[in-house]
Parts: sequence; structure tokens; C-alpha cells
Amino acid sequence: MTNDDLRREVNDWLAAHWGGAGSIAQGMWDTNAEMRAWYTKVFEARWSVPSWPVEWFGRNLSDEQTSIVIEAFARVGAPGTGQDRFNLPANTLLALASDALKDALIPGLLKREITTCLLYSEPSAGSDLAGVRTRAERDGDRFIVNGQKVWTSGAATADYGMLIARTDWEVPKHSGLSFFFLPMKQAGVEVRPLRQITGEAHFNEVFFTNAIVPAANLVGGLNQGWRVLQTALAYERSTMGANARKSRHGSADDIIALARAAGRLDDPLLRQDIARVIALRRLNALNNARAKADLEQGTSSSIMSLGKLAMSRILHEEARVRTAIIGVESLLAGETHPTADDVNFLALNAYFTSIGGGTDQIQKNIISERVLGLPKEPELDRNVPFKQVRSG
Amino acid sequence: MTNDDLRREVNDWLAAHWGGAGSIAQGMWDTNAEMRAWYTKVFEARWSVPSWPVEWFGRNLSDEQTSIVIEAFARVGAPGTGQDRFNLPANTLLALASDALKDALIPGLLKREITTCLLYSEPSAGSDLAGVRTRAERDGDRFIVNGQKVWTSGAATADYGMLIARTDWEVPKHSGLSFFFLPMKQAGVEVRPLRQITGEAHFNEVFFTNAIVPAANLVGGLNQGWRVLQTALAYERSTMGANARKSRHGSADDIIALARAAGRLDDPLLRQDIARVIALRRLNALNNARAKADLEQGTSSSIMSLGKLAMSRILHEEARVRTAIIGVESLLAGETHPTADDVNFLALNAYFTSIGGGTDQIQKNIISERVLGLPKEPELDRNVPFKQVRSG
Amino acid sequence: MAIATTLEERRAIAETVRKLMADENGEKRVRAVMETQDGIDRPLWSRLAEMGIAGLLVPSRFGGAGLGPVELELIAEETGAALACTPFLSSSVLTAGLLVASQDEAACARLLPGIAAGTTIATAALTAERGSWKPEDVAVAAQETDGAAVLTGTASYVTHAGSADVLLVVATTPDGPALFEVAPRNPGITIAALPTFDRTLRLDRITFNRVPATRIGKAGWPAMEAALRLTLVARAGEQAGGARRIFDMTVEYARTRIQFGRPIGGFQAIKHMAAELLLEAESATSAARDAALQLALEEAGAGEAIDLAAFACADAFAKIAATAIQMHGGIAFTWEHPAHLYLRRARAYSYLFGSSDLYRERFLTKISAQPHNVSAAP
Amino acid sequence: MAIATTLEERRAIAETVRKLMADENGEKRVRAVMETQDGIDRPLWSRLAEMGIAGLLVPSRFGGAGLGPVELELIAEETGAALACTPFLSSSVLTAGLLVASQDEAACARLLPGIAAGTTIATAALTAERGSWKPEDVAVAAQETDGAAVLTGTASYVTHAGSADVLLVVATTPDGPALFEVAPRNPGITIAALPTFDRTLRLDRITFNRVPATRIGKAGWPAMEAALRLTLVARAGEQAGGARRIFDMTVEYARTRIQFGRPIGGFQAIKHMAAELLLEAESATSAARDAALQLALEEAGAGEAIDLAAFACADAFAKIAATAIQMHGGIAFTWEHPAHLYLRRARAYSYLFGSSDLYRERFLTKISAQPHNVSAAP
Repeated sequence: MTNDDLRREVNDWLAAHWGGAGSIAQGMWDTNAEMRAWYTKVFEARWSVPSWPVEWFGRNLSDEQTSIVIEAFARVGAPGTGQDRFNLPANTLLALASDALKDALIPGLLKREITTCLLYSEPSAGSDLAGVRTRAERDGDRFIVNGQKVWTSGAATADYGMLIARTDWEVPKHSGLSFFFLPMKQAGVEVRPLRQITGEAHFNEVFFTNAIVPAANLVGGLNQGWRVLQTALAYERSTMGANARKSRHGSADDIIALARAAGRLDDPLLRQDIARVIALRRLNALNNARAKADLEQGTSSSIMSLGKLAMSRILHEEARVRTAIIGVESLLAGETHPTADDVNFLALNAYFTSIGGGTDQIQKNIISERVLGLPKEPELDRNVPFKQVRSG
Repeated sequence: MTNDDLRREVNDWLAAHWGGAGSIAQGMWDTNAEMRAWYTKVFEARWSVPSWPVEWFGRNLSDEQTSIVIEAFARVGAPGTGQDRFNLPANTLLALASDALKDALIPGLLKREITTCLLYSEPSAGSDLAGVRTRAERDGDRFIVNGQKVWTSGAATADYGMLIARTDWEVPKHSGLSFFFLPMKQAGVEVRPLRQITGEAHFNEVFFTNAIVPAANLVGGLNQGWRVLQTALAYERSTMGANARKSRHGSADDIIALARAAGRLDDPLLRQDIARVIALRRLNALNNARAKADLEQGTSSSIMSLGKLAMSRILHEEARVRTAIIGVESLLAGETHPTADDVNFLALNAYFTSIGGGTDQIQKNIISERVLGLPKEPELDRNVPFKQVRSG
Repeated sequence: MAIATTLEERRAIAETVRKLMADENGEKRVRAVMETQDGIDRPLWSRLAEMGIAGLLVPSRFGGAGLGPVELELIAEETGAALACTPFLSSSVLTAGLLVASQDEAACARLLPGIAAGTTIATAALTAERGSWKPEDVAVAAQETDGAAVLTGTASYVTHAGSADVLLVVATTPDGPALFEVAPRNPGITIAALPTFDRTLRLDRITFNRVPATRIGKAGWPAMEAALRLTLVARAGEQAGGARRIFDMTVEYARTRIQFGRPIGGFQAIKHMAAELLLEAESATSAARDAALQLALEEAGAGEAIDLAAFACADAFAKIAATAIQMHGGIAFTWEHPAHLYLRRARAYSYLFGSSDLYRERFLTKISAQPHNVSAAP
Repeated sequence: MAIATTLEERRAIAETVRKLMADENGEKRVRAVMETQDGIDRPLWSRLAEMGIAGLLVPSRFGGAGLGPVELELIAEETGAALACTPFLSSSVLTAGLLVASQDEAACARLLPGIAAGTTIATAALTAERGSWKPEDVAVAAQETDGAAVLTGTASYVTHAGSADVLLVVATTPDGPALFEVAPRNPGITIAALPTFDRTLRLDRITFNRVPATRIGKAGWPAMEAALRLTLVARAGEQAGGARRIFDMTVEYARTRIQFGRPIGGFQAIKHMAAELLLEAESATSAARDAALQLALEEAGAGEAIDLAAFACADAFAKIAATAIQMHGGIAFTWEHPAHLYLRRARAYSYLFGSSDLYRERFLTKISAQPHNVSAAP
């Protein structure tokens, strides 16, 4: 099939089926009937994951052809395609799950009939994700799960949780982990909202008390969980980067308008600060563009890995300058003081990026090791049975 | 003897013997005949080290009484007393050397007939001072020394070098070191000036090729060198702190005058920067005063250890702000542009404090471990024979 | 002024307040009080009054302890460390300070005993929307006819006005800013509570519409400035104390939190951040104490020392509170962890009673005006 | 302008210059040349001329390569990384840029071929003591009578004037700043060499005393600005290249230097400094390349992009060069180590052709003047 044929086919199909956005929510964990119906249509027409094999719901298209499909959908504003690029659970399953589990879950995931959440971090496993202490014990054809997870978005509504749990305590930390698709809607799973410093509660704690997961829902093999997690995290990182770039806050427009509204755009101190933070954002955009160009030319780029660290700095610096612009008004809060509320929110929420998904400190370790080739630090807990590893 | 009696005695003695400064140089490594004659007088009258035991050239005075002597000398501007507080080699010998070595060297040191230099750092032992590779091998009643030292001040004129060298390669790094007073004026010792980034050459490299040190010049016992070095370094640190505070550069006067002379004291950006760096210096002075007061009240103070780190920041920040004040003039150099020369010198010489005598990074390790009680890092080379330790 | 206490007495005072805060002002209590209407811990306030702290700066002839800036600063370190929710700053420092500085004996005799006893909560309105605490920012005007004054205009960022029994107001007159007393419940007064980002604080915006007022004393802005200086010393003490507390909590966490099989405080990233923050915390304490001492001894350099403390303590607290969250990681991103309470306080105190930029500017103005300024004090 | 080369051609150019620098402009060579009288590496300059780089920006009808900002920036990255001591910036960029911008065909025909061949060393005087490179800082005045002009006044921070065969001068006229040519050896001209902190540079102060001058073109300050933009692109490229080189050297040292039995690059302090500097180095490269591209494409946002590169590359280079010394420790405190050569260059380039504060101010002025400024390009 030529590119033109493909373009014609997808456009014809969209013209025939797509009737506009309607009530199709774009949220990551929200579902509704109309949205599910559309995703089902896309799935049945094999547009959900165009690059996937034909035997697994795809069309076996090349990257270039997949982009043609994505662009066609984007042009009319229709969602549902390109899930081969961003549907984290579906991609993880395709890469590493048994055929039975793929068959059982992937169609539902692509049709948005099934939603998921991530059960990775624990109170005692934050920066050190391989230190998880939630245990999964074999009991015939199922595993019994006990422990606690934290920082889980969408846990209250999710059908499945992507769970990393310890299945062997006698081997070193990375060697005793397994990865499961755990059914969330069961008595052994309790979800409690977790309030953030901003006052919102986007996340949850999840407690397992003899929760049950079928052995068939194990992905990647027993004690192979760390490898599965790495695959899943790679997808997550690319998603986080994209989301950060879409942030509704913090454009140059905003910060100049804020200073202008506060009557302080002529303050020479603030002018330097404002120029500095706008520059940081532009430099990050230029870096990303360069990384993309390098990639397109087949050169691997080291810049990509800097994006999260750069964004953390941008967000903290923007919050600092915005605070300086509004000055004493930053003492205020609430709906009656939306400017102050916004600035204070940004100041607190900047930690979401500098801590969440790996702290700045962990990011710097990664950059210095993977990009610059500097040595890893001594790992005291690497080659000892996990049951002997200290925690706290 | 009452304090009044002592005060009378020292004042009477000074009145009888002190005729004014004359050509007595205050330099640390300079000597001349007139200065030596004065120091000899002070030594013979037992004022050199008032708190030391009577059998070792002192008067066994209390700290308070020693201060009375020091103040009396200071009042008339006479040097030579208080060497129990700052004469690094003499104090090291008194604390740890054999009686024979004390007798042989201490009088000459107190009379300034003997000068010394420090032979500690090596190209491969900078931050890691215990990693020295200069070797001293026993040969009857003497040791043969081979290796290289660096960052040695006064090496060209010194009579003795305080040498830390490795005498046992089969034991872990801290356990195989010995401390010597090495005669510098011998064929096996070569001194080469080391030019700094400022262009000056205050330091030297010292090369040992079968240099000889008598076994009698060993201080603190064979393989006990690390302990001796710690004692000597404690004296050195207190001296460095005092010197830093006496620095001829960098008062608030200077930086305000600089901005005024450049016609930029009304620049709102520079005003904030200038206020910031003056504040840093004041805060450091307030910290030091508080530490001193705590000490006088018998409370141990954690602030003392912060001084060097604080000074490093002050010097780098002052250089930065001074550069911003003179702007494009900082492109210039030489005697014809003394302002630029001074600012550029300060910018480069700030590294003397942030690197010399333990880098800022090493200082932060020390503060976090000794003051805050945070754990030490894993030390890969601690419990292995030194000959197996990597170097480079 | 002078220092009326010995070192031992001051240590005892600080120890007593520290113990009171530990016993009766734990984090749980702060969280409960900060969600109440008036945001005042009444039992704690009564205890502080009993101990003489509500009347710390009130001369003994008006029922107070007659102490000064040095004792004030020490106590503020403890209340600041505990984020105590009381009208101490409003009533015992700012308003008591204004009354003493006014030299209006009658007003002092009428108002100070209640303030000292803690039975009267008093506050003062000094600034308007721009919140600069400068005389040119006063937006209440006094109209005086036949010896009777009425006030009209707006004041903002007034602390605890909603709970105040006594309300002093700085208003402009033809002779410059002057001090007045008004009845807080007068119908011409509208007090609108301002929702605060730091929930342990209470701020109000007040509009005055021809409100009858009594002139207090004859002194102009210099008297307000004297009271503001005391307030800045107290603020610096609270900042230094708050900074030290959140710093200590962070170091303790770093010592005990295990990741990668060892305490996170063993990693250089954390160690170096901690070492840098220790320098900030110690410098803040030194600056706050020196400002108090210079003011107590009425030294010529007191103004500089207070300016220095004003910006140095504000910046140190803000940096330490912000970095503390990063050092904790995820746990401090939760509402339940106290770190954000300190960050909120640090942000609020960076502007309440004047910004760091303002005090840096004043500091440089003072020292550059001197012919041969001293490079480092003392 | 446009981009006259393909990506492959540009890669080849960069590779050729990189190899030339590696072969003929090692650190030893730089140290030797920087101590000579004129500070010019004549053999290297000849090689660059042969390769067409001296005439990079000169249109082909005047004997040059006729290339533009994109190629200029790439080459500058390489010469900046190697601290090459040549009159490239003075002659091939600033002066050639001024001549082309002047649209004075006769002057171009007379002067550009020699510049392109590298046989003529040319430079231009644009600023006086204040060194702001703004039109109001021009302190040479032109007096024109009967079509003949004489120049009187002072210019400073003129690069390589002591070696120049051609000297252009910006002087004020009743119509504003205009461009003139003078004979550098005219007796009315005094060229005083200014000793430089960055010894790889040569700067001079020039006084003009009724010096006969030839007017070049009719364009005013906008023509100078066009040449300055090219110069800033070249400066940004040299800064990005210099920053990257000293950064790479530092990372390499951290990988191989052993202390405490392991490479110092394994300690978090060093690792985290390195990661932060990588971000700075990459950002500088992105900014320099974008400025060149925008200028080449004559995009509306070129002015902003050049301002951004001007301050971002200067600040990144300064930070990287300064931190590199700290990361090396004692070894980089020696004269023999090259780190200080990069620090000296970074400090010099922070002010030569305008300071970061100036370009930040201009950047904000430009973007805040737009009704709906774009937040991030491209």
C-alpha cells in the first residue's frame, strides 16, 4: 500500500465515521459511553495501533505510515489512534505478556473499556524503586498480595493496577521482583486519597490485605519484574515529558502580562529575572527541537534526557519570579485572589516535577551515568539477599 | 604569681629590651639577622611559648596568663610570643616528637633560625591526602625518600620539610604513613616553582630522588603518621582561618568605593548585588563572633567549621559583583589597569580558598559528617592493602 | 533600652518557652488552630500571658515585664520554630511597640495593661494594598476638626484585625502620618478577612468611612518605625527559629530514611545541601540576635543590623524551607507532612512587614552614606 | 540571506576545521602565540584563508565563499573550542560584515578581496571607554567639509587594531553615526595596546586627531547593527564551542582522576555538577545555532534569537569555565593547566561586544513589545 493509498483510506474512514468531539473526554482515566463507543470503532477498524502486527490488532505499518494515520486523526481532532506510541499498559503487555493475557486485556485497554493505574512507589521505596517491600506469595494458581503503594493516580476508578511486588526475598533486590496486572476491584484492595501540599488530592495510597492476583496475570515471568518495569518506565517517561510541555501555565505571555498587570514591567530587577526565566523556557524548547532533529537525522541525542531536569528548574524559577512580581499579594489565597492562588500553586506544584518521577538528584545521577559515562556509586545493597537490606 | 605581677614583669622586660620594629619582617618564611636576634632574646627570656612546660622553654602559664603576655607584646608591636598558639612545626614536635628531636629543633624554630615547609599534597593525593605515594624506605638509621610533593610554600628556603610518606604498602592507606622532619638542603631534594593561574608562583613542586632523612627525625612513631598529620592539620586550619580574615581585599568600603568610582552606585541591579555580598561578609563576622562567645561560655560551637566554606562563597561572590561593577574594564590587565588587575586577580584567587586546604566539596562532607552527624560514604579503599588501591 | 536580664535568665526564658511549645503547641495543635475562624490558640495565648510574654515589652508600670529586643528575639525563635498561632506579633510587639513609642502616657495607661494581661487583643493598620510598610503607602486620611478626628480610607494586610479589641491606625494628617485609635466595632469600619496562603496567619483588609478616632501621642513616622523595628526583630527571630526547626527535621530525616540500603544522608547530594543550609541557618540566627542586641544597646549601627536581619533571615528561611521539601522527597509533597507549613510561613514572612529587596536597598543606603563604613560588625 | 550549504556540506566544513584545529592549534601552540607581540597565529590564519574561511561571509564576486551565519556559527564553535588566535572575528566577521552592510560597492571591491584572501587584516572601531557597543557610546566625531572628512576622538576595545591594514571607524555626523575608513598608519592616529586579561585577545585604544577619512556607504547605525549581529552569532558560536570543550575536558578528568580509590566522577558532588553543566552546554549550543539559523532565514524573530544567544551563551560559558576549575581541584589552579585559559576567554567574551545584562534587557524589550508573543521557539 502506498502512502497516498493509506492517506486516502484513513481520510475516507474518518469522513465516514467521525462526527466531531462530542463528549469524548481526553482525560487519562476518565471514561464514558460515547468515548468508549468511538474507541471501539477505531479498534475494530484497526486504527488504534497501526504499527502493531496484524495478529495483534494492528496493520504492521512503518513509522512513517503510522505518522500519516496520526496526522489524519489529528487534523479532524479525533482521538484513539497512535496508542502504539503512548498506551503504556497496552505496550507493556504486547512486549512482555503471554498471548492469553494479551488477548484478555489489550482489546479492552485499546477500547478504553479497561482503565489502569500504576502500583510502583512505596513509602519505603521512593527514589529506590527496586526496594519495594509489597509481597506477592504464590498460592496455587494465584498470588496473595500484602503491602502498600503510594502516589497512585486514578486508583479509585482503575480496573487493573500494574503492580511491582517482591516474590523472592532471598536474592538481591533487583532479582526478586515480579510484575502483575492486579484486579483493583476486590476486597483486599483499599484506596485512600492522598492530599498533596497544594491541598488537592490527585493521588492515592493503595493498601493490599491478602489481595488476590491470578498467576496468569504475571507479566514477563516470575522474578523478571525489574526488566518489565524498565520497559514500562520508558513509556512513562516519554509520556511525562509530553505532558509537561503541554502545561497550561508558564508561557512568556503569562509572565509578561502578570508583570504588566502588577505595574512592574519597568522594574529593572524584575526585567532581568523575567528575561532569565523566559530564556530558560526557550532554551528548553530549542534543546528539544535540536534533539528531535538529531533523532530524525539518525544521530542519537543526549539532550532528551535533560528535559525533565530543565523543566524542574524552569518551574521553580518561574514560580520564584512570579512571586517577586506580585510581592505582598502572595500572602493571599483562595478564589477571591486568583493571581496569588495561581502563583502559590505554581510554587508548590513545581515539586511535582522536581520530586515526582525521580527527583532532580536521581535525574542528575542518571544523566551523569548514562549520558556522560561517569561511574555509578558503590551500591551497598546490590549483591545481598533483599531480606538483609536495611529499610526505613 | 598574680596576673598583675606577670603584667608588670612582661611590660618591664619589653621596656628594657624592645626598641621598635626595625627591620623585623613579619613574613612567615622570611628571616633576617635582626629578626633572629630579637626572637632569640624572646626565647631566652622564656616569652616564646609562655604556656609550655618549664622544661620545654616555657613558663607553664595558664591560657589567661598567656593572653596577658600576648597582649603586652601586641601593645608595643613586638613579635615573637604566642608561638604556643601558632608555631605549627614547634607545636607538632612538642606534642609528638622524641625528647632528642625536640631539643634539636624546637629552639631553632622558636628563634626563627630554622624555617620549615609542608610536604603533604601530591599530584595523586589532593582531596585524598591519605593517598600519598611518596615512599620512605628504612636503610639502617635513616630513611631513603622517593616521590613528589606539590603545593609547597617556602620550599626553596626551608631548612626542614614536614613530610608525610608511605612506609608500609601492605596495610590500608591510613595505617602505612609516617611523619618526618626532612632536611631540605640536600642533593636528593629538588624544588621547582609552580605557577598559579594568577601568574604568580607562591608554591612549589618538590621532587625526592633518594633523599635522606635520619630515623631520629621520625615523629610519632613508625606508621603513625596519619595521627601526627591530623594534629598538624588542626594547627594549620586555625592559622588559615586567621589569615583569611586578615585578607587585604574585599571590605564593604572597597566594593562601595569601587561602584562609586565606576559611577554605578545608583544602578539598582548592582545595588542589590552589592548589598548581598556585604551582607555575606557581615554574616560571617557575626557567625565567628557568636562562635567565639559560645566558646568562651564553654558551649562548643558548630559554627567554627563553617568559616572556610563561607569565605569561599564570599570571595567568589565578591569577585563576581566586582566584575559586574567594572564591566568591560575587566577585559584589561597589567599595572596600567590596577582596578581590572585587582578584580581579575580576586576572581582567580578565590579558588585558592575554594580548592586549597580541602575543596568546598570536602568541607561540605566534613561539616555534614562531623557537625550534622550524617553518615560517611562507603570507602572502597579503606580496608585494603594500599598497594592494591587504584590511583591516577 | 538595655538588656535587663542575665544570660542565665535568658536561657531560662528560652527553655521555658521551648518546653511550653513542645508540650502545648505540637504540629497537631497548629493544624487544628489554623483551621479555626480566628486562628488563635486561646489556651496557649493565656499561658503566654501568664508567663509575662504577652506583656514582654510593656513597661512594668503598665503591668508588663519591661523587657526588650534581646528577650523578644529569643522567644520569637521558639514561637517561630513551633509556628505558634497567637496574636503575639500583632498585640505584644507591633501595637505595644507603637503605644510605648507614642509616649502618650494616658493611652499607655489605658491600653497596655490589657495587652500585657493578654485579655486585650490589639493590632495596628500601617499599610494599604501595596503592602510596602512605607509612609507613602498609607491610604487612610485623618480629618481633624475641633480636636475631633475622623478617618477615611483603606488599610490592608492588617494582622488579626478580625479578633482585635483595640485597633490603632496610622493615618495621614497635614503634618504627616500620625497614630490614631478607633473602636474596631464602629459601624464606619468594614473588616474583610483576606484568605491567607499561610493558614497560621490572619490578615484583614479594613475600610474606614468617617470613623471617629482618638489621636495617640504626637510623634510621627519615626514612632511607627521604632515599632516596626521591634516587629522586624521579632520576625527575624521567628524566621531564624522556623528555619532551624525545619532544617533539624530534615537532617533527622536524612539520618534515618533508608534508600538503596543506606541512610539518604550518606549521599553527597543530601550531605552538601545540608551543609549549605546549616550555614544559612546559623547566619540567620546570628543576624537576628545581632539585630536584637544592637537595638537593645541603642547602637548607631542598629538600623543596619535590623535591615540585614530583615533580608538575611527572610531569604534563609525561604531557601531552607524550599530545599527541605526537595531533600525529603515525596513524603514532603503530602499535606500531612509539616514541611509545607514552614514553606508557607517562609513565603508569607518574605513580604509581611516589607520585602527583602526593600531592606537590601535600605541597608546599602545606610552603609554607603557613611564616610568610612565598617566592613564587618562587630 | 539563506543557507547556501547542505547539511552534509556543513558537516564536512566543521569536520575540516576541527581537524585543522586539532593538528595545528593545540594548547601548546595557543600558549606560544598568545605571548607574541601581535597575538596572531599567522600560519594558521593562512590555512584558514586557503580554506575560504577568512572570506566566509564575503560575497563570491569579491573573492569570498559567500556563505552565511549558519556556516559562520559552526566554524566559530570549532575555533572557539580551540581558542584559536586569529583576526577572524575582527577581519572576516565584523569588518567584512560592515562592508557588506554598507552596500558601498566601490569600498567592497577595494577591500573585501584582500580580507577574503587573508592578506589584509581589517578591524573596526565602534565604541569608546564605556564599551557598550551602543550608538550613544561612539566618541569619535566626523567633521565633513567639501566632501572631505576628518575624524577626531577616541575609540577603545578595538580588536587587533595594532595589526590592522584596514581600519573602519564609526563616527558621529550630523545625520547620526556613519562609517569611515582611515589609514591606520596616519600620523593623526595613536594606537595604544591595552594589556588583556585574556592573553589570546588583542585590544587597542585609538585616539584620532583630525585624521582624514573616507566615508563608506550611506547607511547609519542599522548597518553597524547588522555587522554586530553577525559578530554576536560568531561570539555565541565560539562561546558554545569553548564551553563544550572545557566541559568535555572536565568530564574526561572526572572519569580518570582517582581519589579515595575510585574516579572522582563517581562522587555525587561531581556527578551533579557535571549534569547541570551539560544542560548549560547543550543550551548554549542550541541558542547559538538557532540565532544563526534565524538570522540566515531573515526570520522576524532573529533579533530576539540573537539577544538570547548573546546572554545565554556568555553566561553558560562563564559558569562552565568557572565550575570546571572547581571540579578539577588543585591541578586547574596551575598556570600549566588549560582551564584558566577558558575562564579568561569566558570572562572576556562576557563583555566584549556587549554584556549579558544589556542583551537580557533588549530581549525582554523586544518580546514584551509584541501583542501576542510566542512563548517558545520554534
